Amino acid sequence: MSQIFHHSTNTFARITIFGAIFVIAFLTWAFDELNRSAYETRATVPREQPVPFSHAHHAGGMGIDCRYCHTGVETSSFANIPPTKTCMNCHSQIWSTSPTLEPVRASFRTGDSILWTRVNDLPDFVYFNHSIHVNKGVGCEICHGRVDKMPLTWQEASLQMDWCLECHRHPERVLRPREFVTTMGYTPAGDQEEIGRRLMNEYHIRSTRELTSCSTCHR
Amino acid sequence: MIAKPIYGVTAEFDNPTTLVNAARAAREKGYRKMEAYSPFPIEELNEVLHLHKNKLPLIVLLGGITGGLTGYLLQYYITVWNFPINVGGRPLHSWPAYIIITFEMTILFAAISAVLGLLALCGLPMPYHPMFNVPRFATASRNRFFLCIEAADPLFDHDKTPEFLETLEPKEVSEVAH
Amino acid sequence: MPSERKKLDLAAVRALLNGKTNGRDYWRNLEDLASTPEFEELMEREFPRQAIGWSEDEDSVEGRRNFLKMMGASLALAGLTACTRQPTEHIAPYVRQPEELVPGRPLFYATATTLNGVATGVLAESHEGRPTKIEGNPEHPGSLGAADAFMQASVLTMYDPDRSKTLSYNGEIRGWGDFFSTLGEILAVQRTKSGAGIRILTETITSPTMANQIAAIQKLYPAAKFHQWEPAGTHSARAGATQAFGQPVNTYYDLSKANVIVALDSDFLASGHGSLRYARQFSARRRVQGGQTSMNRLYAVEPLPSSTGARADHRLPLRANDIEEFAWALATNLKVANGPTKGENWDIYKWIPGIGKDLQQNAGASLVIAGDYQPPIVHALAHAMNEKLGNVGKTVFYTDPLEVNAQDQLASLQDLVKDLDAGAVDLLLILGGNPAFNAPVELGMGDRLQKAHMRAHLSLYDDETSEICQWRLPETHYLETWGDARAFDGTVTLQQPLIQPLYEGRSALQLLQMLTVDPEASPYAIVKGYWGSQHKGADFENWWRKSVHDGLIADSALPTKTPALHGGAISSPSEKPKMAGKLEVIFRPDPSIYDGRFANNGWLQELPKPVTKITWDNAAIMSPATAHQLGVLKETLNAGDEGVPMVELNYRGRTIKAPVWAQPGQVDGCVVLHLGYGRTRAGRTGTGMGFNPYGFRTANALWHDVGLIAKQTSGSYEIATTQNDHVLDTRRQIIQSGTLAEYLKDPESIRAGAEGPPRGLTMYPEWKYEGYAWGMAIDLNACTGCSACIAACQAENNIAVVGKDQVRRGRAMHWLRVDSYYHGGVNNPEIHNQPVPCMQCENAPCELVCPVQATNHSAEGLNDMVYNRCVGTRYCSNNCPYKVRRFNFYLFSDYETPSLKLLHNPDVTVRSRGVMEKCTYCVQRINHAKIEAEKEGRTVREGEIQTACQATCPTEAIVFGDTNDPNSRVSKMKAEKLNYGLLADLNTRPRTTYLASLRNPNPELEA
Amino acid sequence: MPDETQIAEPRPNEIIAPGYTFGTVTDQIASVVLTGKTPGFWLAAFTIGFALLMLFLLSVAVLLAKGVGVWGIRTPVMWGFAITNFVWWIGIGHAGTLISAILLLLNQRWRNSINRFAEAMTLFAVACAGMFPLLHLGRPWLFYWLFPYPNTMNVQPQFRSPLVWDVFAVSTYATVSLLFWYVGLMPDLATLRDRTQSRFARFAYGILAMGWRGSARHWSVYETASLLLAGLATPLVLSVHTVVSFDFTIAIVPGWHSTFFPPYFVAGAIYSGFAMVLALAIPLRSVYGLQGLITDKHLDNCGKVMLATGLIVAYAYILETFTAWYSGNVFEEAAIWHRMTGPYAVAYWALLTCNIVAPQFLWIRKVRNTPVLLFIASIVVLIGMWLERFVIIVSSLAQDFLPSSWGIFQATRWDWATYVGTIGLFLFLFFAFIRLLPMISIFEVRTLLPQAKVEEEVRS
Repeated sequence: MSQIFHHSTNTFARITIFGAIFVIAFLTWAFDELNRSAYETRATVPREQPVPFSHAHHAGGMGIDCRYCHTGVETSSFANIPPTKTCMNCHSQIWSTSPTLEPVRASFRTGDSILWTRVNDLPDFVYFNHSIHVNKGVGCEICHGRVDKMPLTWQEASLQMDWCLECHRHPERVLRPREFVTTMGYTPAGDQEEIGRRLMNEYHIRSTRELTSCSTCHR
Repeated sequence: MIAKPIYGVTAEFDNPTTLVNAARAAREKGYRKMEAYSPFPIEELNEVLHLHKNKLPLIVLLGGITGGLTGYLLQYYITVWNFPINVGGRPLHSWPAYIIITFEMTILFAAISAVLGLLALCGLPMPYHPMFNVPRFATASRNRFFLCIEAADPLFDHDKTPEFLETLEPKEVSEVAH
Repeated sequence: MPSERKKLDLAAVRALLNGKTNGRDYWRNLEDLASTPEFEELMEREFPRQAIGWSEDEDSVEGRRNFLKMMGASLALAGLTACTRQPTEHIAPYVRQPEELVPGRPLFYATATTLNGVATGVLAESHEGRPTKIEGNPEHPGSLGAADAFMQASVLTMYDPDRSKTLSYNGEIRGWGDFFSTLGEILAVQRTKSGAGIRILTETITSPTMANQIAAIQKLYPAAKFHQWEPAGTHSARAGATQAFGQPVNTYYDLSKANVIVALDSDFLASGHGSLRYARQFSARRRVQGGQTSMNRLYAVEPLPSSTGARADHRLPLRANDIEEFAWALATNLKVANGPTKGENWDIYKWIPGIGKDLQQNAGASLVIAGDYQPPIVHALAHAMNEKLGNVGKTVFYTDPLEVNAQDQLASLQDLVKDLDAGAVDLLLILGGNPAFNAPVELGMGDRLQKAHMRAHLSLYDDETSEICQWRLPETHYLETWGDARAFDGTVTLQQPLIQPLYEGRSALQLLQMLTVDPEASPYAIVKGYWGSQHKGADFENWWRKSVHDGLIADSALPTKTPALHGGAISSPSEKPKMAGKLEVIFRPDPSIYDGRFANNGWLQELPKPVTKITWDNAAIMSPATAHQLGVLKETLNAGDEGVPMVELNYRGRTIKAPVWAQPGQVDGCVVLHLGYGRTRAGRTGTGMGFNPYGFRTANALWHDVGLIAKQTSGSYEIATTQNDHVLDTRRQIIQSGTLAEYLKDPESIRAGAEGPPRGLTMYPEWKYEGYAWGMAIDLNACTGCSACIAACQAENNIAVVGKDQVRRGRAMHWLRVDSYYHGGVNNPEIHNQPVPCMQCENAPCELVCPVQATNHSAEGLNDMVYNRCVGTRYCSNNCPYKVRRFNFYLFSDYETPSLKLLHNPDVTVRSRGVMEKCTYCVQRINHAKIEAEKEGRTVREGEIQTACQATCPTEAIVFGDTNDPNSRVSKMKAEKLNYGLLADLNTRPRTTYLASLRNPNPELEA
Repeated sequence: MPDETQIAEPRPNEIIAPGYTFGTVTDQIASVVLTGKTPGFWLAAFTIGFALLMLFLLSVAVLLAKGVGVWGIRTPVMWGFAITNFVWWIGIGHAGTLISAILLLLNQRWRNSINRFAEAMTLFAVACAGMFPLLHLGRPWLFYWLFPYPNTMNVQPQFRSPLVWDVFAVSTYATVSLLFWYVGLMPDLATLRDRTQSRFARFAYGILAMGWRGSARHWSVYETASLLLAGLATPLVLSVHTVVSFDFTIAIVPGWHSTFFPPYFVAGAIYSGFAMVLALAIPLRSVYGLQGLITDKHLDNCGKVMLATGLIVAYAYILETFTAWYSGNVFEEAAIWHRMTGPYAVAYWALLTCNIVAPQFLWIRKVRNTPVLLFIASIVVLIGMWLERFVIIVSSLAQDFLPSSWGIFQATRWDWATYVGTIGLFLFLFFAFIRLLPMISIFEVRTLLPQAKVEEEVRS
């Protein structure tokens, strides 16, 4: 009987068998990474908008308060995208001829809405309520990041469930006094954890068990 | 002239008894680095060639323990630490419910380590082996029995060893090239 | 059929007829009673084929949704990979945002829905301008916060994709302008002959504004005639009043003051004007809680079991004819008439003395109610008795009629027919209604109407009547336009729109306006204008705004009056028609689609009819004994699993084939046919469902008549019921009930045997529920089984309609169901209704077996269901002893139809295929209330959260709240001795518990 | 150069016919695989298997396109054929492991000639079984949620659920059986490697044999390994059907909620497993003329095992009824009563006949030694065991606590298609195996030969 295989196959064969374990481990890791990647979540990717609206300019530069436009944020689940009217309040006077703002004026003339692209988009089975978060001292910044530094708006966080859970499990790490909710670049006056715990009592933040119950977010 | 290095010399037998006897003889003669080949397990060879001990049981035991621990701790971590949820009013740490998976994981790990251990201890996979150079070695998986004294053996001698094998009434003696 | 089969029938039937039930044995249907050896044999012979047999080809019946399902499948499969990214979505903000509107927060507006022209006030919930849900209007006397199934489902009608969308002339699309000009030409001609050729046919009208329009029009066209036709109208009540008082009056009742009530074939708890109010008052008097130890007493005589009959303390099944005799006998006993004191129907005369005595003892606090479907004389007798008992002004009230120029609608219709035949009708405006379908058959309206030269039909649907009219005018839904109408007591209820008309619709108001001097006025202008002219006193604007806000005009109820009973109102009883071996036929509006107007409403079609639990169909309902005489009993034993037999009905020379439904508790010798089915042009949902009893209904026998011949015929028919019929052994402790006397003697006795194991008795540590602990209590003593809760649940929770075939396959999706159980002989069993939502067990069996944690417990003790986590093993449903979980076997939710998308409640996930779903105590409402409370830094107030079923329940049978708060209503109810948990001995610790039901029988009749 | 010796008829009580030599044994078994021409029987069986497999694929396609609604399941019977088939197939698998592992530990040498295809049967049965838990999901594409893995939801399986136990038990079972089977194959793969003529086959078998040389060192480790694996497989196989039975016992459904299900199910599993072994062995040995290797003695033994397990199962049925009555629990009583008299009565009595009455004939040696009768008996038992699972699952669900929600399960065409389809899958795999791998363990049969004994001669 003559040899079927070349000498080298021995080493090769062993590598394939014992290497398999590492390959599987690597694939699992890679899969998980992909699921958390910006490709998957689209976090930090600026979105195309009909009008290149710059939060950096309006919120950052001119220091307009978030609530001037996002009127629903304290009262409703939906923070509200401002009606064209709100834009026109100012832009009927300033930049009233700038071509980039034409879509806005057009909308105001025709009465057709401006079709903005959603930036922070949760799945339909998640019921997020802005008002309760804002009223309990969760700053805009916490989820939306430094909007005042975004020329074109992007989604800051992954918006994935485990990201939500981080705060729902440890509210003390993010809570801030109500008055600072819309502040950008807020720095706690002292130890955040300590302040957070104090605010949790003050604002009667519910227990972690309650905050992590499924029906808190899913119905 | 110096013959080119070979793997060893092999003798072919046609029944287990002669093989066992031959092996015993060779060992008595002082040969150590030798190997017997047969189409089925022959217990006698184990004691003749002193093959009693192997580490497999230990490997399997360790594998089993690892599996068991993995199984239980996984469940404990997930239900008690990672995301404690009230399921049907049962306690978070419902250990009786965890027994099954713990058990299954034990078996799984043990079995896998048994097989990997087997391969490791047999030095498998080894698709290439000098013995395969012997033309009639194909019959070793059918009805023939081989005894091979390897060149690596200190007593090995290019001429004497084959002669010695001839004395064990083999069917045939042949060299095993590298 | 083979003789041996006959034998089986006999055995079975004998078993049922003598109603031999061991002890407190409940049973759900005939099959249960037929537990004879022969029957077992029968079962063995019948079932195996089904058990492991081929089921009939489903693909053939899947129907139009098939495509959508496939679509859904492909969508679902798209989610296969883990790395699917969210599709990019867009936001279209307002251009000019209305200031009262905060996107994301629903608004509620008061408006009015009408049935038979009579209004009930409702609140409509609006999400960013889309009405999604109807609630009762607490301010409104006719609602008191409750709403019935029709109202709940009306919102679906508005979004119905089958509504007639465009105006057409002989099938060609036209605009309103075209119609208006054509109308103009005709009117020009008519003006010359003072409108002699104008006929306007409407449904019952109670709208003051419309009355005003009509008056105006009649000024312009004195010779024009107005006709009204209401197929299920209160014709005999009107006639009865005229007979008694010489004038039509409107009658309504106050049951809160009535200790003894006699219902003469009246289903006052579940149908008719004011029934919501009556149900509320009635059940309040039966709530033996919080110290109240007295109950009112209800005697009901009726041919087929109704919701009212189910609640009666004494129920006597009588043929519709015999009820007249009963009325005479009772009246005679009360000395207001001299009728018979004995007759061959022994039951009647056995009852009379007892009832009579009871009534007299409660003179002034008693009440005799005549059913709308009983002949005038019964009403007259009832009026007489109430007067004699001094109930007038105490429990019974009279006002002027609600409707505009109250006329005998039949006469008016026949008058119209005469003119049509005479060819005197140039212009026939049919405003709403469907006379071609539902007018008395011998009038042959379908053909007659075509004798009018110009016919225009204004209606929500392109229906049977539209078909024969040149002009088909789309009508606006009540949520799309302004209007007004009177409630049961005359209170003017304002109807305000929540949304611009979805299609080109216009309202009847607008159409009538076209005949006036100011044809183009907007509905708002018309209504407001009229009330502006009516309003006395200053500051009309504020008054108007308040009225619109409240949804009604304050103190606009018609003044009550006490008309005198004129002599000779009650002569002597007429000769009763002889049965002569024939059957009595009884016509009734269908419990779920009424006179047929709701035929295309999937929610109502699929709503299990009270007691029978039939969906999507009507049937020839008869008593088991009658069915047996016709030789069509046996096969109905397992209705729902296999076809029921057909009978050929023959009446006055006309013939209909109908499936048989044998109904325990129905009187022998009569067949009940529910109207409204057999539509030929209802829309994709309603067309071709059931058979059409209007084909039998003649002007001189609108409600019942003797002379029906039924005989068995070939073929069988598949009826979809939501509950199959099986024996229920009382040892199962499902329904606890007893009499008031027993309860007062020994309060614990009623729930004896239904206690759960003691809480301490467990190896597990207790889960503590700090904060809220939501719970529910359902008062079986109050529930009438009206099923409004089911409809409300369906609307609130985006519950899908699955269609007849799927219902038949046991795949109905209702989260909340109303089980009905019978107890006692099949001739006249006690009927118990039991609403069954999710029990939210603290030791939930379903949670334990879910492999993916898709269902588990919230910190407040809710049994959460996470749809997006569910993989659909269905193990939870198997392990749910209450079987309240519902599974999406296909893609049942409609993601495709645009208008139906608008209907969805945005706060509830629309469940996809392959996902389990169930009641969660309307967790979206809980969360909303909690968040509002949190923002105000307080805890949720008692009563702040109302589940959909609770909010709509006319009898307040369902109470939800925080069981950790000892003062909450729910805690108090759970503390009652009547409180028990369903299947409590399984130690599931249900958060939903029941209060046992009590009867208050008259000892004299018990003997 | 095969040495041709005439093989005599095996005498009764012999597990191998006299006259076999190492060579002839090897040749006969290997020839089934290495021969150029395939018998018509094989072609026929394989074709049927393939056709049914296509049917299976069709029904799966329909299922995925439309949803589980194409099956007859409904409220309250949410599990129908799918789970029935799952339990049935898993049960059948058990015989293989039992023969290869338990009988090995018990040193039952007759197993040597039947363990190989029995194990193969196990693997393929498990494969078929594995289909159903997956397919019966409402959203099959999310099956991986039943495994713990790092995910962005931070949600993991619910380890109290028997279904998760199933996932672990069955996957472990599949893996271990596969390993065990493969290890057993290695020496025979070497044989094939050394005997085949075609280059490709040599390469393929060569790879799979991993260079097995049959050296004494190999053999000694090998023996230890197979003993250890047997030792592991034994408790495993018992655990698997125990866990499967937990699917029912953990639930509170009357007729399911019972503590003696585990032994009852395991016995039933072995029962049906051996039935399947016979159903396969009897035709195979006559087609391939293997009566010399799979002797009447083997059939006789299998028959005895069936009889024994059959009696255990019978006992379980009686006990089930007794406890239901003795418990005095109204729901349990009703469940059994419905089973006997209700919609599924026929199925129930049929299964009693198949599983209790039929096997009693196995008391008779004559029957055990008549292959045809044995074959019939085993088919009857297979049917009976399927019915048993069907009745347990469906009749219990159809009529449980609240009569208002009782309902009858009606199987649809797709229920049947899926079931028959997996039988196709099984046949397909099994006959592919017959053609490609030795259906009898060659080296283990060699050890059965008298020549395999080493005569010790005293040498000084």
